[in-house]
Amino acid sequence: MYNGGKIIIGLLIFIGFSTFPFLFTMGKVVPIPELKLDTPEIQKMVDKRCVEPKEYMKTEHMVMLNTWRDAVVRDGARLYKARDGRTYDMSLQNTCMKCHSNKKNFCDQCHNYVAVKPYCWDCHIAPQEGT
Amino acid sequence: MGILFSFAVVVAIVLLVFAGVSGAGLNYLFAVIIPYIALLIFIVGMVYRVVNWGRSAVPFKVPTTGGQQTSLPWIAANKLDNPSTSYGVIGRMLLEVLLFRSLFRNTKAELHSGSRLIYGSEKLLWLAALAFHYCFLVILIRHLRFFVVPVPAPIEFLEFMDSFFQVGAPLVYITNFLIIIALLYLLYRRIGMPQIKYISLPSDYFPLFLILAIAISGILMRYFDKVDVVGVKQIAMGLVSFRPTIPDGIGVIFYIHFALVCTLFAYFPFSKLVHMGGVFLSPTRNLANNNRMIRHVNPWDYPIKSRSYEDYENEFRDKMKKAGIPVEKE
Amino acid sequence: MATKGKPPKPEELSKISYTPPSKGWMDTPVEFKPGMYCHGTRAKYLEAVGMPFPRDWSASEADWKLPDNWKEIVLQGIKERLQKFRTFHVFMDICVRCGACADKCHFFLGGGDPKNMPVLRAELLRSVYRKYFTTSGKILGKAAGARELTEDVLKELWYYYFQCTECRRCSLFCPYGIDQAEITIIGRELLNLLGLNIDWIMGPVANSYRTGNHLGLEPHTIKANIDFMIDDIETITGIKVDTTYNRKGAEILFIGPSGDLFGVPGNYVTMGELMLFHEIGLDYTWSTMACEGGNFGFFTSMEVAKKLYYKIYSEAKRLGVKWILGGECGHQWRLMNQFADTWWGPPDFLEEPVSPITGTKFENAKGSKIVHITEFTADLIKHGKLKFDKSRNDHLKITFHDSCNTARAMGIFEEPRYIINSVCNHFYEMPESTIREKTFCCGSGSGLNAGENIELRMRGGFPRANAVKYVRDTFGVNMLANICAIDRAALPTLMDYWNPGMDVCGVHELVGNALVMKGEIERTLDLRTEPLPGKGGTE
Amino acid sequence: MGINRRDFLKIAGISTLASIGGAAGLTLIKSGAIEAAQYIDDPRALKAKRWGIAIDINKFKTPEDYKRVMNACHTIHNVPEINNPKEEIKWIWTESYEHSFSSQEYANPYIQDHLKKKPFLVLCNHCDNPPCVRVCPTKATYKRESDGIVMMDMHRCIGCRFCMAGCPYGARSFNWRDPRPFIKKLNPEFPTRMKGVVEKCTLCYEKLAIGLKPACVEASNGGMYFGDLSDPNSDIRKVLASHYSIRRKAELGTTPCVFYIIGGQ
Amino acid sequence: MLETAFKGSRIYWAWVLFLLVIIGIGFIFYLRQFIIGLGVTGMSRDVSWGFYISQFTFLVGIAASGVMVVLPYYLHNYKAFGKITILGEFLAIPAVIMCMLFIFVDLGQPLRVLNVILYPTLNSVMFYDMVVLGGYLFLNVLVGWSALSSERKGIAPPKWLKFFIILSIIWAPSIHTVTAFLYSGLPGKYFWMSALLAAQFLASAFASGPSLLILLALIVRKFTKFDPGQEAIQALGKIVTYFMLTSVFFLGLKLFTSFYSGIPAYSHSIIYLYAGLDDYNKLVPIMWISNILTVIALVLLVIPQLRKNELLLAIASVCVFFALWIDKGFGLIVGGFVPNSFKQITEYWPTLPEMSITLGVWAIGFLILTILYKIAVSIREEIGNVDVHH
Repeated sequence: MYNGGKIIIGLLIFIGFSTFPFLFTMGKVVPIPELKLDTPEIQKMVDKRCVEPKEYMKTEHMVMLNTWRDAVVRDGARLYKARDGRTYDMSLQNTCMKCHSNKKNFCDQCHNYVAVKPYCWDCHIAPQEGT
Repeated sequence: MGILFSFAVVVAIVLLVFAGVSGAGLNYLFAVIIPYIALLIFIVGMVYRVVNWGRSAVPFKVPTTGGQQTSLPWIAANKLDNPSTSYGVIGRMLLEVLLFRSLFRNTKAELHSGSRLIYGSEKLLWLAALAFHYCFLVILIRHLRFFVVPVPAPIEFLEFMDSFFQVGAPLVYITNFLIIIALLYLLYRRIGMPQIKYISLPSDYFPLFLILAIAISGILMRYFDKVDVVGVKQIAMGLVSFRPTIPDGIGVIFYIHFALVCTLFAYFPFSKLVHMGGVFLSPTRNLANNNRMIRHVNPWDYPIKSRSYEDYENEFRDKMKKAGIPVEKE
Repeated sequence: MATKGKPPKPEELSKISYTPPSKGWMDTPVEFKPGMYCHGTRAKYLEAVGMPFPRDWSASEADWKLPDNWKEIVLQGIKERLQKFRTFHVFMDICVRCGACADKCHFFLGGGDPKNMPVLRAELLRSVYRKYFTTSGKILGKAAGARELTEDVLKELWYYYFQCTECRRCSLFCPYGIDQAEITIIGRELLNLLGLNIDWIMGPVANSYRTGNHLGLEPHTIKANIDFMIDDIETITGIKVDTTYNRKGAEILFIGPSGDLFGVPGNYVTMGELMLFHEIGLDYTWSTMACEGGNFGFFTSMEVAKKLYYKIYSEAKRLGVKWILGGECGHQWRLMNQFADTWWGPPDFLEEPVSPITGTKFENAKGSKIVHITEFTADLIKHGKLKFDKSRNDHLKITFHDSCNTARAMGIFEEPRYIINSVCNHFYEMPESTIREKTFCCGSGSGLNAGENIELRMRGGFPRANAVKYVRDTFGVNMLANICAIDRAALPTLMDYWNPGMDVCGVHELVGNALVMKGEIERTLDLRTEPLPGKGGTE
Repeated sequence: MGINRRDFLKIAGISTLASIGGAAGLTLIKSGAIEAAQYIDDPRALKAKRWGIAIDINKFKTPEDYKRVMNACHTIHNVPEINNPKEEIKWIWTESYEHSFSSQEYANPYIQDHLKKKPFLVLCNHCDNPPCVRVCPTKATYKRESDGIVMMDMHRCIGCRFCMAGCPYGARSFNWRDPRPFIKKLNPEFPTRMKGVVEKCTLCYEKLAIGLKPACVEASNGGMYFGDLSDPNSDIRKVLASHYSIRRKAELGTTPCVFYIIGGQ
Repeated sequence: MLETAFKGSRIYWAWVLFLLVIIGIGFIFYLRQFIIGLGVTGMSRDVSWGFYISQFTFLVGIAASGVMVVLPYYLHNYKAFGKITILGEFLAIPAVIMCMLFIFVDLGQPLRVLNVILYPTLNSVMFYDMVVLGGYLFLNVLVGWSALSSERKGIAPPKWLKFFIILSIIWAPSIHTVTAFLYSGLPGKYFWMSALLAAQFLASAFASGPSLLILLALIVRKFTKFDPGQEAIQALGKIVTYFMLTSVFFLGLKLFTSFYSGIPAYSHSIIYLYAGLDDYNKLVPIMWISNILTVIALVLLVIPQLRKNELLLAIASVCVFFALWIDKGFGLIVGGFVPNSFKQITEYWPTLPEMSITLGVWAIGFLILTILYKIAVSIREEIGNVDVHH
């Protein structure tokens, strides 16, 4: 190879970039976030159901919170009728976080895992936690 | 024809993945096997291509000079467009690779009122190319949040900057917008400008459609047909830690997006996209214009016999002598 | 045979459409248009330098008398060159067809033939490369932009690779620096493997091999020509300048283009140089063998080019000079700047060039020991060693044409401008996009200055002529200065065609005009022995 | 292969979109959109066409009377207590007669002494014709069509402070910095605000929604009347009909809905 | 054309570097403001707009004043402005960009700035201000750039450009009128609530903008080979004279109505600014500096012999510019908030971070201005519109 030194350095940089995640992880087992549902409020529930099915909540909770806030603040609506017919107070602090009073072990688990930093908590108050 | 063909290929890939995942349940194939293969092809392929270029000799130092040469001390040389030192060359290459300096120079010729050639400034291609490449880079780096734990602060910062304007939930990325606009402009050039259409090959349309499809499927996945992001990250982390897992219930749109990305990676080394590596090896840009200062050696140089002076004098000696021109042999 | 005839009228020729046809280029076979190509080379020229397949053939005939294994030869040639030239190898692979180069080529701008867009001219060869040397091309064929190498394709290559003057303007604008000149050079090498050159290149090559210069001037003729100039100088200045040939022990060997020893207006450049050298008392000599810095071998193959350049350093060595001074010539400087040292260096028998008059060390030439004459003269002027009467050039309104090679393979922009501004009062630049590194070719470079391809030349020179026309109409410019012998040969024709009345000159003609020489008579004539307006002569 | 028709349509839509980037196919994708019908009002909610407040200043006798009202509001709404007057945030507070009724016709130097010395509770007037709403470029502050409350949507506020310039009552406060450190005790049921947004009294819209009266009214021990101004039979209308009351800067045409009862029956 | 901005003399690069340093300092302070909040400024609950918004107001005027050279040239074919027109258009561009930046740095939640577009609010003057400023920026970029590139190519500007030129002429007063409406329609802000405000704004704009243009033209002439022409500069001098007089006249009108009517609310702010109110007088000294500068300027401008002297004209221009900058770029906004709704006084003075950010924005504006002027001048030099001597 001609100018081999420079080319090899360049290629090493290229390989380093393209395999960065592999090098960063080095084959470590990365724990999968585990959501704790063991809050007193949830324990008390006979039928341990969220507002909407888990699958829906997983992907749509941020949209739901967004639409809730507009509904509450702007439209003066207060209650949300879930698809199964039950109604809920539309409130992050007073509905969601009443059950999921373990923000660290619930919200933060996934949010940290996928590096999503919602700005909800700039205003909304997270429940007091022991830890 | 090239347009429709390339478009059809992209659609076919999408449908194939869809059928494979929701019909035949080939999740493992699309989420594990193909990604590994694609990455391997990408890395090995690119290394092979670059090494192959590297094995070609650089017999002559032929930089294209874009400014005043280094000559007399009182004449200001253009150190970047006509570098005579390694630093200058590095500067020139940085300008070229990071800012597309040559494209910045672009002009558009036009025959004004039938008789005058005029050259207008033409920066749109430069702008679109720059926007596209930088958006692509930012999007690529941003995606690393799925591939590393914990996510390093610089990646988080990039993500914050990209979603600087708080619009919607999940937040809208600025680069998503820009890359689509840039891609559409680049596509428009190939379809709407006769000259560019004329020179375009199927292999020019295909990457555009492919990347457009990647961008659109990504946007769809983030805002419309959402998937379980945590599950997606599990797949990604499974791949990078060589412990592949596939959680259930991840929407087919993810497999489509992922497969399109794998297609791009695997296609990369076989296509014009190798310009990513090639731009660094272009001898008209990465050499200094200092031949008269530092000798360049041709590695495959071989002896060539030319006409010697002796030969020459032998032919013309008489005439030279008659004209009073000195000769070696009287 | 293409007929040597008159091109269409300028009004006709300037009707150019840049919109390509709807039919794809691969499906459009090449059409040999008279006036757009040169005569194929005669056998004797190839034989003179020992090149393969010498035969007399004609491009306009169907049978090009190719050897049976022509295809293998070409493919083998490509394979070999991919290894030998990284430029070629990389440029075959990385083009993205962004089209930035499309409207940068003077042939495209002057003709509108889409295959003259540099990108497409390269694709002509690239498509063949893909077919035989890439996986995707082998499998996908046309979908990957690949095509078979057929005789038609070969002819197309010949037609279009002799419609490129290797000016490198496309390379400047290419985001990857893809240089069509490099591709054209390789393309022509491949064609030369089959003996497919043009007469107008091979003739000068053969001449150059034998006599040292393209024109085939024999030593005594060179001296006679220069003597003639010396007489003229005496008429004009009253001074008898002196010069020497093949003088051993001279400090400097001067090598210019042979065109300046023979034709008009090149001879005025030589006169200017003779006067300058006399005035400063330079210890220099001519070499009758190395009397040509230009090298048409470069338009043939690297090997031939190298062969023809042997004389440069060998003559310098034989004569025992300290360094070499190069004259006003375009592709001579492409070679002196980028190739001479690599081919025949290192010239360690020479000394690092120092101006004997000013003591300036030419640091930028310390390796190859070849200094450009405008570098040399600009330095003299800067040090106040020359006295000028600028008013002798007052009847001229001058613009300067940068030659492609000195522009984009060297970057000599300020030196000639500094000289011009020192010897003239009226200097005007052409539009910014047509000068310096963005300069346009004269349309006749790289050996295409023939007679039978006059339409091609007028078309290729159109962008240059158009810019000249602009300064003529806007500022009344009447003189087109340059530092290239091909320019001085090609531009007068081009100007006559597009901008009648525009004169062409070399920079050192202007120097000679303005130079105030010790002991000269009051000048009434310019170097062309025409009366100087307002200088006592007949108006 | 278990592809049903709907899924096929969906995927055809996605692939078309993915390939050409049109927006037309979007409707084919059934996302988890929430429908408007899913929002319902709390049956307990207090309703009116035009809420108003009347403050009977005669019933505010001791500083405690004022404090109780102000604290009630500020504690439940997490209003920070910032001592720097430049950065103060206040929803309901007191000003002197002269300052509250600064318009010419009321600055009567010979007015009854007790009025001159008496602090007046001031808060957002929930004007019928609110200039702050008129000027807001994002509808972050807006008048609720249903009951006339001048609302703040702190999620949308960009912090341009045009409303502060527009409000002739000085009812609006801006968060010049993060308010949290200045809140002594957080009410976990109500959010705080973030730096850079404007805030003010929202007439306890969150309490009305569950059938409760505004905190200040509740804490006023009858010193404040709250009711529907559009209903001639409401308490507030009755008390206004029977007492002399004034409003702040009524001449500006903003039609404030906070009344000050200064006279007896 | 942009490429011409990358070739320049040492002075040019030193100036660019200087501006970049100022921008860098401003940016660091802005980061601080971004993290801490607008509490780093001198603004308060009572004076809730300060330096940023007053700079915005002043600069809208500078932007609008471009029309003072565009209109005579294009509508009345006043040839003397031929060379200076581009300078006027290229002054409007950075001025509008600075306006936008000043609004941006003044926002408490800059991340949400797009809400103005996402939730367009037709009853808000701010919305129209965004529209007119954006439109004006577009028009000036389009007109300036197209005209210059045609000039460079040596061809007549495209025909459709005429439409946009006329539009920009109509548009120019609108930007300042709408800006005046931001203030003059607010109930209870007696200092601003006047039908005259828009007219006052325009008058002061057409004095301050051309005075800046005079200074810029003189600087361009000194540092480059491009001469905008003595006649053009003198004509601008006359424009400044007339509008400065108008401006002072309007101030007189305002003083009359405010004081003769005897309605205290109308005079409080004026008294505060020029004499101090209830022992509060922080702004009095600079307001009087403004008055003195105005008097000096008027003396130099009104007497033709003095005005014709370019040095004196330059001094007068400096006086006009700073007099109006103090008046409009400071006093006007602060005065509107003093006294507050409760007739109390909170005083305002910008803090160091606030001033640094303000300087940073000005530096961005000057950088853009420098680049645009460099392009315009380089192209003029290139096409030989000016004499080039080597």
